[in-house]
Parts: sequence; C-alpha cells; structure tokens
Amino acid sequence: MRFIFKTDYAQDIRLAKHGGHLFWYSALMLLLVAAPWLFAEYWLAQLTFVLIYSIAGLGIMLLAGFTGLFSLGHAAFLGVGAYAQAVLTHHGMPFPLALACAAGLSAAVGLVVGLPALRVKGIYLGMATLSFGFIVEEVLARWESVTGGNAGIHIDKPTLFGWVLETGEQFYFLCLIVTVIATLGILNLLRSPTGRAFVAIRDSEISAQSMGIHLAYYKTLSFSLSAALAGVAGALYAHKLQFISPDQFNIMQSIDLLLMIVIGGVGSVHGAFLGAIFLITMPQAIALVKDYLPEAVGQAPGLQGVVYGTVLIAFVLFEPMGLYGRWLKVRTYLQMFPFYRKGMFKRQKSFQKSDRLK
Amino acid sequence: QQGISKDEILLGSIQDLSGPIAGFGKQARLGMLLAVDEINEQGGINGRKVKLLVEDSAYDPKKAVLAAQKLVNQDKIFMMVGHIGTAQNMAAMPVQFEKNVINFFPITAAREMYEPFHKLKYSYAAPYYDQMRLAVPKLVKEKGAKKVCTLYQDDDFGLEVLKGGEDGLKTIGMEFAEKTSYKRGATDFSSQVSKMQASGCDFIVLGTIIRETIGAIGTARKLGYSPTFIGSSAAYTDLIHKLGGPAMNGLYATMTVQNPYTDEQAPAIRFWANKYKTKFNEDPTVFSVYGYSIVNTFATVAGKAGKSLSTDSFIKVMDSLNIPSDIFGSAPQSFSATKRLGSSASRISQITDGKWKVVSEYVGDPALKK
Amino acid sequence: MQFLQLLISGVAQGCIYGLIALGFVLIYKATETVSFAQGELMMLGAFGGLVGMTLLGMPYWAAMLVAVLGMAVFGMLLERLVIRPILGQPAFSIVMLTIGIGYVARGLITMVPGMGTDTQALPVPYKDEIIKIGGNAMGIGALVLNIEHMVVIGATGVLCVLLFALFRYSKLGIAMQAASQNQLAAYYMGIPVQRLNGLAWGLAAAVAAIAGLLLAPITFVHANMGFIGLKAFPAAVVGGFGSLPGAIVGGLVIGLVESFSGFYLPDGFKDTAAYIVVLVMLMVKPNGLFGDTLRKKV
Amino acid sequence: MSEALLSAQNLSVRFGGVLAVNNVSFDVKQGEVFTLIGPNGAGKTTVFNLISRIYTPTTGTIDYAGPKGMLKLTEQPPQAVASLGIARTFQNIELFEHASVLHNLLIGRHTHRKTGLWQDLFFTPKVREAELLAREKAEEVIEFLDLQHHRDSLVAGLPYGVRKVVEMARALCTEPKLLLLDEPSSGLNVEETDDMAFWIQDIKNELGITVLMVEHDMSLVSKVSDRVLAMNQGEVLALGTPREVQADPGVVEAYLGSIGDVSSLRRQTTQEPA
Amino acid sequence: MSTQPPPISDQPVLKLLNVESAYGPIKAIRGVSLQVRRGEIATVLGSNGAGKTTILKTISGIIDPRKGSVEFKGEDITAQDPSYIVQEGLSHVPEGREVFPLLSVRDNLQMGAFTRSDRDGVARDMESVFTYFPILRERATQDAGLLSGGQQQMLAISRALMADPDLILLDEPSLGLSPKLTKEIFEIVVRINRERGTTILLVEQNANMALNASDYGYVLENGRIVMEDTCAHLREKDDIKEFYLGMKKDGVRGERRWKKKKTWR
Ligand SMILES: Nc1ncnc2c1ncn2[C@@H]1O[C@H](COP(=O)(O)OP(=O)(O)OP(=O)(O)O)[C@@H](O)[C@H]1O
Ligand SMILES: Nc1ncnc2c1ncn2[C@@H]1O[C@H](COP(=O)(O)OP(=O)(O)OP(=O)(O)O)[C@@H](O)[C@H]1O
Ligand SMILES: CC(C)C[C@H](N)C(=O)O
Ligand SMILES: [Mg+2]
Ligand SMILES: [Mg+2]
Repeated sequence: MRFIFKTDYAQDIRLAKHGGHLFWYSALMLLLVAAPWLFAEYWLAQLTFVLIYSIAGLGIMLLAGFTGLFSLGHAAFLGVGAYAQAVLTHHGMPFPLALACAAGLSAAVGLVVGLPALRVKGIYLGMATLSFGFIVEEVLARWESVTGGNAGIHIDKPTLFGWVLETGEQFYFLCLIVTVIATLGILNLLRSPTGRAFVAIRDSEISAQSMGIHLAYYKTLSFSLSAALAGVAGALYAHKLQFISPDQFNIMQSIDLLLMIVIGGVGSVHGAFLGAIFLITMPQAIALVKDYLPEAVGQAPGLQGVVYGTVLIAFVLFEPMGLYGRWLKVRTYLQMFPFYRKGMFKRQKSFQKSDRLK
Repeated sequence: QQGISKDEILLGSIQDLSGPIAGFGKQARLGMLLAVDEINEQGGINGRKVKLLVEDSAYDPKKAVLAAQKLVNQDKIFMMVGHIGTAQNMAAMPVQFEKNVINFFPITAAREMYEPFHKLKYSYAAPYYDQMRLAVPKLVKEKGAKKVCTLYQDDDFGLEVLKGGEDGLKTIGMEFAEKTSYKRGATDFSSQVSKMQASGCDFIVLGTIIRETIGAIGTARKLGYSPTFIGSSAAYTDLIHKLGGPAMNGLYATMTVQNPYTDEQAPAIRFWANKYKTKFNEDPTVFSVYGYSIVNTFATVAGKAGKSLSTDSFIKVMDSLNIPSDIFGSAPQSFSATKRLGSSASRISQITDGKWKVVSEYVGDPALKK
Repeated sequence: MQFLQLLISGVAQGCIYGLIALGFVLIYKATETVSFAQGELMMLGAFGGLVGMTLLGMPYWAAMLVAVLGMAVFGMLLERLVIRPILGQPAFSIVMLTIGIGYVARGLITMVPGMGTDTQALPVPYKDEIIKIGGNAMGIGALVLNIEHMVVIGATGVLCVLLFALFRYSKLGIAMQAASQNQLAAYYMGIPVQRLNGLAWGLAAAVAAIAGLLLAPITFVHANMGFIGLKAFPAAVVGGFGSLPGAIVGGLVIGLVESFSGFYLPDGFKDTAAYIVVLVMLMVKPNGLFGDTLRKKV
Repeated sequence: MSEALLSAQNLSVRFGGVLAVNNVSFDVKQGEVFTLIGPNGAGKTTVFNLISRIYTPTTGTIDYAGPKGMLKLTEQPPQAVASLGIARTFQNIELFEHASVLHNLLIGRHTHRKTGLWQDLFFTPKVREAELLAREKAEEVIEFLDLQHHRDSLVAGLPYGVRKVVEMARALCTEPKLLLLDEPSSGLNVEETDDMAFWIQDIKNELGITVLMVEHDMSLVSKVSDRVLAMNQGEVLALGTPREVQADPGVVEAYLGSIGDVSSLRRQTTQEPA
Repeated sequence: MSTQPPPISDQPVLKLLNVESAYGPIKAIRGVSLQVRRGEIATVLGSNGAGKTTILKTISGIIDPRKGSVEFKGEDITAQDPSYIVQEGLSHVPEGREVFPLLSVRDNLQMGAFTRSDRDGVARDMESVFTYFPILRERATQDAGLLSGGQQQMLAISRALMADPDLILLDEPSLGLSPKLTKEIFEIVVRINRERGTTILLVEQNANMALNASDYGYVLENGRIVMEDTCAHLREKDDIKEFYLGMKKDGVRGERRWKKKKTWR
C-alpha cells in the first residue's frame, strides 16, 4: 500500500494525488499524442471512435453514475448534436462555432427532458427518457426539410479557421483535444460543490434537500451537462461517420451507451473510458476471431449478440464495479503483493431494498 | 493493389445477419458463397482464388461503418460486393471511396447507389422508384382503379416507393388519394387500413417488406376489404406466400429475377435451386440469386480485366460491359463511364395459388436512364 | 361504424400491450426489477410452441402446454443460474442482467440454423377466423371481430384476475411483495426469498410464453418479435408500474390512442402516440393511473 | 433569550384520516434549547417535517426570524430552508451512505458555496480558495465532535451511534441558527448520551445555536432543555420547564408512565442460574 | 408475576463457539463464545460499535462468520440460509425496524407468521399483539412505511412475536420508544418469556432495563467478550454501574469531557 502523508488540505483537492499518478497519466497522454505514428490507420480510426464514445460516456456517467438518474434515451442527445452539427456546418458555420451550438442545442433539449425528471424517478424516469428518445428519432425522421429525413445526410469534413481537416490523423487530434477538455471539466466539477451536489442527490434526495441543495436545479443541470457532452460526441461522431440517419440514434444506441458505463464501472470517470474502449473493440474482436472459429459458430448470425450479452452478464455477475473495479482490485493485489489475503474482496451478502421510497 | 495477391482476390461484403432483414442477408451470403465455391472449383479467376469476407451489420448504419472500416482498412479488401441496405451503404461508401474501393452491386434498389455519380459506384438493381413509377400506372390502367392509395414504411426505402408511385400516377393524371405510413417493426396496421378503406381506395401501393406486407393485407382481408395490392421487389419473396397463406393470393409485386422454386418449370433454375438446396440444406430465394449473380458478374469482369487486375482495370472493363439476360431472367444490363445502373427495367409478378407467377414483360426502357 | 371499428381494433391491440405489460408488472411486483428480457422470453415461448407443433408434430393444445411449462422451468433455471448469484445487489444490476439475457436469447435463437433468421407462422387452429356483427347480407359495413384478438382479450382478462388474486390474497404473493420491498426483513421473517424469486421468474416466463403464443398468429414468430415489449413498457407506466389492473388499463389507453391517432392524426403520430402519452402522463400523474404515490417518511 | 426565533401558529396537518398535528402553537426563543416530547405517533417528527418544509401544513403558519427579518417559513421552498439557517437531523438517519464522513460534511457546506457552474468547471482560484475554506470549517466541526478517527471512513460501515454524531456534524456544517435534532440520543448508551448532552450544551453556549429537539430520554431532556413542550395525538399537552412538564399528570399518564423502579422485571424465583 | 415461570434448563438453546465475523477487511467480532440456556433471558451489553448487532446478524445467518460455529437447538446452523434458520424457530427483531413499507400493517404481521401454518394460532397471536399495541389495530390497513418511528418499532417487535419462536433475538427493542412504552415493552418481553418459555437474547442500550429483565449478561468491547455473569452480579459491579448504568460517583458536570479509559481488557 502506498501511504500518502498529508500535510495540507490542498492535497485533497489536487487532481493528481501523487507522483505516480502524474507519471502514468503523462505517459498515457504521450502515447495518445504519438498514436498516429504508432498505429495503423484502421486502429487509429477505432481510437478516434473510442474518444468520441468516451465523451458521450462522460456525459452519461455524470448523469447516471454521479447524479443517479438513468436515461434510456441518451442517443437522442447524440442525434441532436449530430444533426445540429451537420446542418450548421452545411450552412457554412465554422467547426468550433458549430460544435458549441450543437452542445448548446443538446443542452437545451436536455433541459426540457430534465423537467419530467424533477417529478419522476427510477423506472418512471427511464420510461420518460425512453419515450423522449423515440420521439426525437421520429422528429429527425419527419422533419425532412432540415434533417433530410430517413434518407440521412452527409456531413462535410470539419474546417478550422479555413483549414480543412482532411486526414484521419488531424481529426484524431481534434477529438483528443475535445476529450481532454471534457475530462478536465468533469474532474473539476467533481471536486467542487456542483459535483458534490450531484453525488448527494444520488445518495439521498431528502437529505440533499435538507442541506439546501435545490433538487430541481441540479437535476436539470445534470441533464443539460450530460446532454451537452452527448451533443459534442454526436457532432464529432457525425464528422467521423460522415453519414447520419435517424435510426443511428435509436433505442439500441441508448442501451449501448448505458452498457458502456456499466461495463466500464458506474461512478468512476475511468469507467467511461474503459467502457468506450470495450464498446468499440468488442465487435472488432469478435469480427477478428470469428474467421478462425468453426463455420457453424463463427459465421452464425447472432454470434455477436450472444457474446455481447454473455460478457454483460459476466460483468454484472462477477465484476459489478466494471472494468475499473477490476483494475482497482488488481492494483491493490499488486501493491500488497505478499500480504494479500483471500476473501478480502469477497462480496458480502447484501440485501435489496425498495427504491420506490427514496 | 489492395486486396489482390499472387493467388488470391479478397472480397468483402456486409450483410444483415442478425437484424430485421437477416432472412435476406443470410440468403444473399449463401448465394455468394455458392458462386465463390464454383469459381474456385474451376480454378479461380486468372489463377487467383476468390476469398469472401462477410461482416454483419445487423441493419445498423453505424455497425456497417465499423464493418466497412475493418474490411477496407484492416483486411484490405479489393472490392465491396453486394452490401445490403440503403442507409448502410450510404454510411459505408465514404470509407470505401477514401481507399478507392469499388461499391459493387449493393443489394438495395435505392437510386443513391448510382446517383450522384461516383466512379466507384455500380448498381444492378432496378430502383424502387423506377419500379413503381412504371408499374403502378400500368396496373392502375389495367385494373381500371379509381382511387389509388399507399401504405409505406417511413424510412428511405418506403419513401422511394412513395415517390415512384407519385411520379408514376402523375403520368396518368392521378395522385394518391390517401398516404399512410408506419414505423419499421410495426405489427398493427388496423388504423392505416381503416383509413384507406374509409377513403374508398381500390388500389394500394405497398412500400412494405415482409411481415408488414402480410400484416397489412391480412388486416384488410379480415375487414372484408379487398383492393388491388402492389408491392416492390422488396416484397417479392417466397416468404410472403409461405407465411401469409392463401390470404396473399392476388398480390402483385415488381421484380427482376425470378424466385428459384426447387420445382420450377425452367430446368436451369430447377437444377440450380436443387444444387443450392443440397449444399446448404435450405431453399434458395431470390436473395440467393442476387448474391450468386453479383459474384458471378464480378468474376466475369475480373476475368476480362486480366492478370493485372486493379481497380482501374476493373472499371475499364466494367464501363464497356453488356450483360445479357441470365438463367433467372434478369433484364439485360449495360454500363458505361457515365451510366452506372445496369437496367431500370422490371416486370410484374403476382401470387396465384401460393406461388409467384410472372404476369408481365419488362416495363421500362433499359436505356431510359442515362 | 368506423368509430366502433377503430375502438375495437384499439381494444384488441391494447390488450396485446396489456398482456405483455402484465409480465413486466408481475416481475416488478415480485422482485422490484424491470425485466428487459420479458419480450425475449415471449419470443422463446413462441419458438417453443413452433418447435412443438412443426418439428415434433404435437397438436396445438399440447404444444401450447409444453411451451408454457417449459418456459416456466426455463424461467426458474434462469433465476437460479443468473439472477440468484447477485440477488440483493441494487435493482439496476439486475436490470442490466435482463438486458444481457435479452441479447443472448435473441442471438442464440438467431444462431439456430434454418430457423433463427426466418419469420415463421404458427399454425394455430383458429387462424384468420373472424366474427361479423351487423352489416348487410354480404357482410359489408359489418363490425369485424377477429378471433385471434378475442383470444388475446380473454386470456388477458383471466391472467389479470389470477395474478391480482395471487398478489392480493395469497400468502405467497404477499411474501413476494414483502421480499421485493425489504429483502433483509423478508429473510428475518423466514421467507425463502430465493425460492420465491425463482417462482416469480418462472411465473413471468410462463406469462411471457402465453403472450408469445397468443401473439404469434398476429405478429408471426421471429427472433425480433420481443421488441413489441418496447410498446408494452409505456402501457405499464401509464397504468402505474406495479399495478396489475393498471397494466391492462394502460395497455388499452395506448392501444386506443394509437388506433385513433393513426386514423385521425397525420402520419407519424401513431408510432409515437404511446410515447407522447407516457410523457404527458408522467407530467400529470407521475406514478401512473393506479401507481401508489409514496414518499419516504423521514 | 427573548424574542422568538421561530414561532408556529395553529399548525395542523392531516394525512388521510389521521390528524397528525392538530392546532399546535409554540415559540422557540433565540438561544434556548426547546424540546418536544410525547408518546409515539404524537406528531413530533411531523412538526419537524413542517418546519423543514417536507410537508405543508393544512392550516397554520410558521414565522421565522431569517437573516433578512421575519418571514413566513411556510411559504418558502424546501431547499431554501437550509440557507435560512435551519439545519436538521433525522430520526432514522439520512446520511449519504456511500460517501466518506468528510464528504458528508462538505455537502453540509453547500449553502455557503460562492462559486457558480462555470467557475466550478474550470476550477478557478476562487473555487480552490472556497474549497480550502470549506475544508477548514469541516475540520472545525470534526474537532468539535471528536470525529477525527472516522474522517475518511464510509458512512455505511459506521456504528449507529457514530452515525448519529456524523449527522449532527453535517447539520452543524451548515452553520445554522436553528438546529433541529430528532431523537439525538436514541441508540446511544448512557455514557454516550452524556456526551451528547455536553455537545448540545456546547452547541447552545459556545456556538450560540438555538436547538429544537425531539427526545425520549428524560434524563437528557431535563439536563439540557430550557423549555419542554409535550404533545399527544397531535395536540399540545403541556408547556413549561422540564420539571413542570414532567410533573404534569397528563404527561405522566400518556407519556412517562410509572418509571421509577424496574426491579419488578426481575425473575422472582430463588433459582439462580449456575 | 404470578405465573410460575418455567425453569431454566441447563441445556443451551444457542451456542456460539469462537465466532469471528467481518465486513470486508474490518473484523467486527473476534472470537466470541456465548450460550443462551433454554428459558432464560440473556443480554449483551456494549458500547457503540462493539459488535452487538454483528453477533445477532451472524446468529441469524445474515452474515456468514469467518471462523467459529453457531449451534441452535443442538444443530449446527453456521452460515445457513437465514430463512431456514427462522423456520427452525428463531426470530430476530432487527436494528432499525426494517418493516415492509408498502404492505399494510396487517400484512406485515402476517408475514411475521410466514413460517406458520396454524391459522387459528396466528389469529390468536394477532389478537394478543393488538392488545399489547392497540395503535397497530387502529392502523391495521395503513401502509407500514407511514407509521411514526416508534410505531414502526412496535410493529417490528410484534412481527417477531407472530412467528411464535423458540428464541427471539431483540436488537434494541426500546429504540425510539417513549419511556412509558419502553417499560411496557420490557414487561411484555418478560411476560412472553415467563408464559411461553420463549428464550430471549437481548441487546439494549438501556442497560438498567436490560440488566433487570435478564438473567444472564455478557459485556462486549471491541468485538470481544470481556465479562460475563448473572445479571444479579453484574448489577453490583462498579464498572457496570459507572459505564452502563450511568451511576457516577461524582456528578460534576464537564468533568467527563475527557473520556476515561475503560479499565478492563
Ligand atoms: N406521510 C404520512 N402519511 C400518513 N400518516 C402519517 C404520515 N406521516 C406521519 N403520519 C402519521 O402521523 C402520526 C404522527 O407521526 P410522527 O412521525 O410525527 O410521530 P412522532 O411523534 O415523531 O412519533 P415517534 O416518537 O414514534 O417518532 C403517526 O400516527 C403517523 O402514522
Ligand atoms: N456494513 C458494514 N461495513 C463495514 N463495517 C461495518 C458494517 N457494519 C458494521 N461495521 C463495523 O462493525 C463494528 C461492529 O458493528 P455493530 O453494528 O455490530 O455494532 P453495535 O455494537 O451493534 O453498535 P451500535 O450500538 O451502534 O448498534 C463497528 O465497528 C462497525 O464499524
Ligand atoms: C433488401 C432490401 C429489403 C433492403 C432495403 N431496400 C433497404 O433499403 O434497406
Ligand atoms: Mg418521530
Ligand atoms: Mg447495533
């Protein structure tokens, strides 16, 4: 175990808690910056998708993981962002401005969805957001004059101050920058009163309220911020995919987003990233492996669903804290190496209580 | 040249193997495999064996892009053949075009598969738009219908049918008396059918695929409502009469190649169908034929392009190609440097006694489109 | 006449939603989880019936019985193998599990060669029969009642009454609710929480199987038929999750709204009507029509 | 100890058939410890819930001397109550279970936040400064209530008694003018109850906070309260000094019972277990 | 008490041997051995966090012990399923009430009798419970979650009585009850013990009550039993008097601001 000798309150609010953190995160950054020279084009594209999904993941993590509000319609925000970006850049708006507008529009929509969230919880909130997702999808499909309807629309390459981002590498760097900014923003929020208010609402609404936390304000704020991040991710997604159609933002996409943070680890910023890595690499891994499997299995349609579902079940069963939780255990194990005792991480019996009374 | 090695040509395809039209995707894949095996048994193309990699898109554009990226950038395929689905193709094409990979004969009859022009686009399927534009007025006149209505799937596919029907009716000075739609996956069509019944429609253009076609017609039959129904080639599948039973008799659909029944009259088709059935232990469908023909056409062209096969040499051969009608009765096709749709002609077929029967000659001038 | 016919179609469709929603509510009442696998269980049940009838050549009733019982056993097995190990974890984990189960079930069925990817018809004896009321001699202008729908309506009513009685009057049913509200206390009372949970899942799977078999003539049997559950969710919510009669009423509301909006409103409203109703409902009455309005007492 | 900090007039609240509070009026004066006692279900917690705006009274009003003069508390939104200087604890303990004690206390500082969303997003120097200040204040409370050992423990794993203290600490972190304590000593043993008595007195005397509490432990009540209000079935039974109220026959009858000797409970046989 | 109480046999109904339980890495009790004889009332005293609740939870199978064994009526019930243990005749009034919030009061009581099948007996016990706590009868159809704290505590105790068990574990039964009711609760407990011969293991902060009502007592500190004796003897011990009964020799205020170290260990 590493012991950090604390001498100063400021230590607790620093982002990097000790030298080790600093070292490893710098190394990671370095690796990410060098990625275009290290990885083949295909993998760089995957990495770009990972970054994009991480941004969306951060958003839904903020909402579900830290504020405890589960949204089953988050793909709608992704869609709003993507379409806003597509339409605005098409009308010649420069990329940064369009991105800001996409984020703003998503946030505004998030605000509207946040309103029912003030009155309903749990499953009801899930259904409200689910319904909202369906409605947005329908609007995107029906509002043909703007969205091109179900035929979908193409998106131009992003232009930054008259400079067109032609290559995958350039776009990768753009995503990397946005991701870093988004991550820092979230980390800052979490160590400040706003973030604490979110977490308080997650744990107990009644005491949060009695501590003077304005539930309505913070819930809508959480919805908006989360939607804004999803909107940014959607905008980048639109550029990366170059073609968007309403059904890309359907319920399955929403569930994917939720799965992402569950598998990554609900309630940790790391989880959003690990989940995104998982979500993107999993289908690739299956696609790579299936050519080596016996025909009856490898080529069978549905294999992906089975693997996907099995992995999800396995995570919930064996690692409810997600990938990040697993990593924490591995790390603790390594740090304590000779002194590790069995049963240390043994799951305690726990007992469910109605969440209708929260 | 990407995807071509000394003794192998690598092809990629993306099918819906687990989504809503997985039934089609699976058949198309098997048809392709049959063709690939035949080609390889005969020594390949100019000494190169064909290898086909198939990915699953589950009818999801995003997955299609990921699959295309894998095929194009990771596996480095030479060409994308028979990719199913309109939106999926739309999403995947940019990835392919960036790497100069041809989108060869996608399995969807949307006009976007050859328009706007791109040198890497080739389409063989008579567009839904043209199918309906030509077939609807013809049949309306034949039937002497007074009021024409439509029920379409509210997505890009359904819209093509709608627009084709609209433009076709315009040529005979009519328009849709009632337009109704549904969302993909819908199971209840009672209010749409009632609406059309209430407005007295006696001719209905269906922009539907499988279950929706059956569901809509079934609903109408139960309401004692029996107008003339016509669907597009998307509804031209043996599943319609197999699932829908006798209620489906009388349905018209536009089509190009015939469904290969294993007890078909024409011996060539029967032979082929039984070969397929022996190999895969499943009845072939019209989608098997699509897959089979696509790969065979590829092989013909690639064979002509010679040993130094490359994207450019392939395009060169392709752009002066004339394909005659095949055993399945496809319309003759021709391509040029500016004409990337083989043929816009289709014919009309009807279900009688639980089987599709061709009831018309090809309508539409193959040379009509540029 | 038109109005009446729309009403009838709406009620018929509403009962379908209600029937599926019953399954949701059942699982919710007994375990406080929302099962996203309910639609897939329904699909499995329908496939079970299909295999029984077509491959094994069983008569309709036998196949039906075998499918329902088989699914009940399957539900219990599912609980034993997948749900029980994490019993007591937050409900959210179990919701995620059910999503996983749904994926696997759909995938596995799709993997079955020669069957999984196809759409199939279940050869029920009453298929395509209709009853006409009124109208002239030719039957023109008559009200049409569809046997398939009548069967659904009847079954929904019976199931609802049975389940309602179970939860209201039987010790077992009350114990299930007790276990879902406070598992720890249920253990303290000697309630065999795990066995009751198994029972609840078995029951839910059986109800799903019934729904699947009754729906099969209407929607056909295919791997994705469970997605209709996405429309049954709104039904359960409108009725108030956790209320069995609510599920039926919610289903009817959604069915009727769909039917009428499909006829009288522009395109696009029919498909979103269910969701708009849910949103409106949640604004007006956040706990649905029959849901209990409860706040934690501090 | 003169003017009223909080004054309730003719409060009533009805839940369905139950009249939980029935026409109750009382004043809490600045700087006193005012205690509510009464049998179970008398409506004591409900009075607290009315003050903290979890419930809205059917009739009656509550006046409160807020920072900007007297105001009608019953017209304030629930989340405003804390910033008016009213903090509370709960009968059944409502803490943020999955957070550390320190984190709980920092949430208690919420009403004193000075920064907005954008500042928080960028963690400006102002936020940093405010954070450090909040931490210092929290540490003061930790010191005051002897919670140093538990600073970083998760609340979920703390014994009942410690949680009671943590909840009180969290309430103190809001720097209230009026502190509502719902059964502060329940679940504490005699010794711990003694500590609680000292703390309550210190809160009153050193921090100058007015305390309104509900309590069943009469030794604690008599030790710390200035005035006691006894309730029964939602109505006022008696009001006065602890001694006066304890002597009230109605209170004895409904609430206290014949305490005194409990040796009657002992096993009467000579047979002593070996 | 007029009825002649059934004799306390020497047979232990409940026997803990060297039990050790932990929450994750935190050991809450370390090697606790104790026994409760048939027909007696035993009590465990201890300060906050000493591990009293943990002992009770371990007995009723809510926590599996790391080491040691629990024996009930001669049968090893270590780490058994809690519902099985209850069916064997042990019932537990948990700390913090734990009612079923959305069930009516009557259904809550019915659930208490879940393991029983004699309808008449259940109805009779329901009646007697209603006579102990008339408010429960008044609120029989109300959701239990809406009861006041003390009313819920009454319900929790009544619910355990409904099981008609051989052994009741009571975790702080007087928590949140008025002084009058506290005394009544103890009278009821004693009465049930005397009349039905039900064995009782009691954990209570109100040591005065507990030591008077019980026959035998254990003192728990930091997860270890540091003292055990008959309650008659315990009542006389100075340490007990000082720390648990609050009978300080010097009643000077403020003097004990600085806690004294406890003497034993
Ligand atoms: N939300 C509610 N709905 C219905 N009844 C309620 C509600 N809240 C309280 N009651 C009833 O009001 C009465 C007073 O409850 P309250 O919680 O105020 O009692 P209390 O004096 O705090 O008692 P205790 O000492 O047992 O905590 C009780 O009979 C309770 O059942
Ligand atoms: N869920 C938990 N997780 C971690 N530690 C726990 C948990 N529950 C209890 N503990 C620890 O176990 C020890 C014993 O707790 P226990 O609840 O048994 O004490 P107790 O004697 O009943 O105290 P109290 O009088 O407060 O009820 C305490 O130190 C507590 O911190
Ligand atoms: C195979 C076809 C039914 C596909 C459909 N034409 C589509 O656009 O996706
Ligand atoms: Mg109270
Ligand atoms: Mg305890």
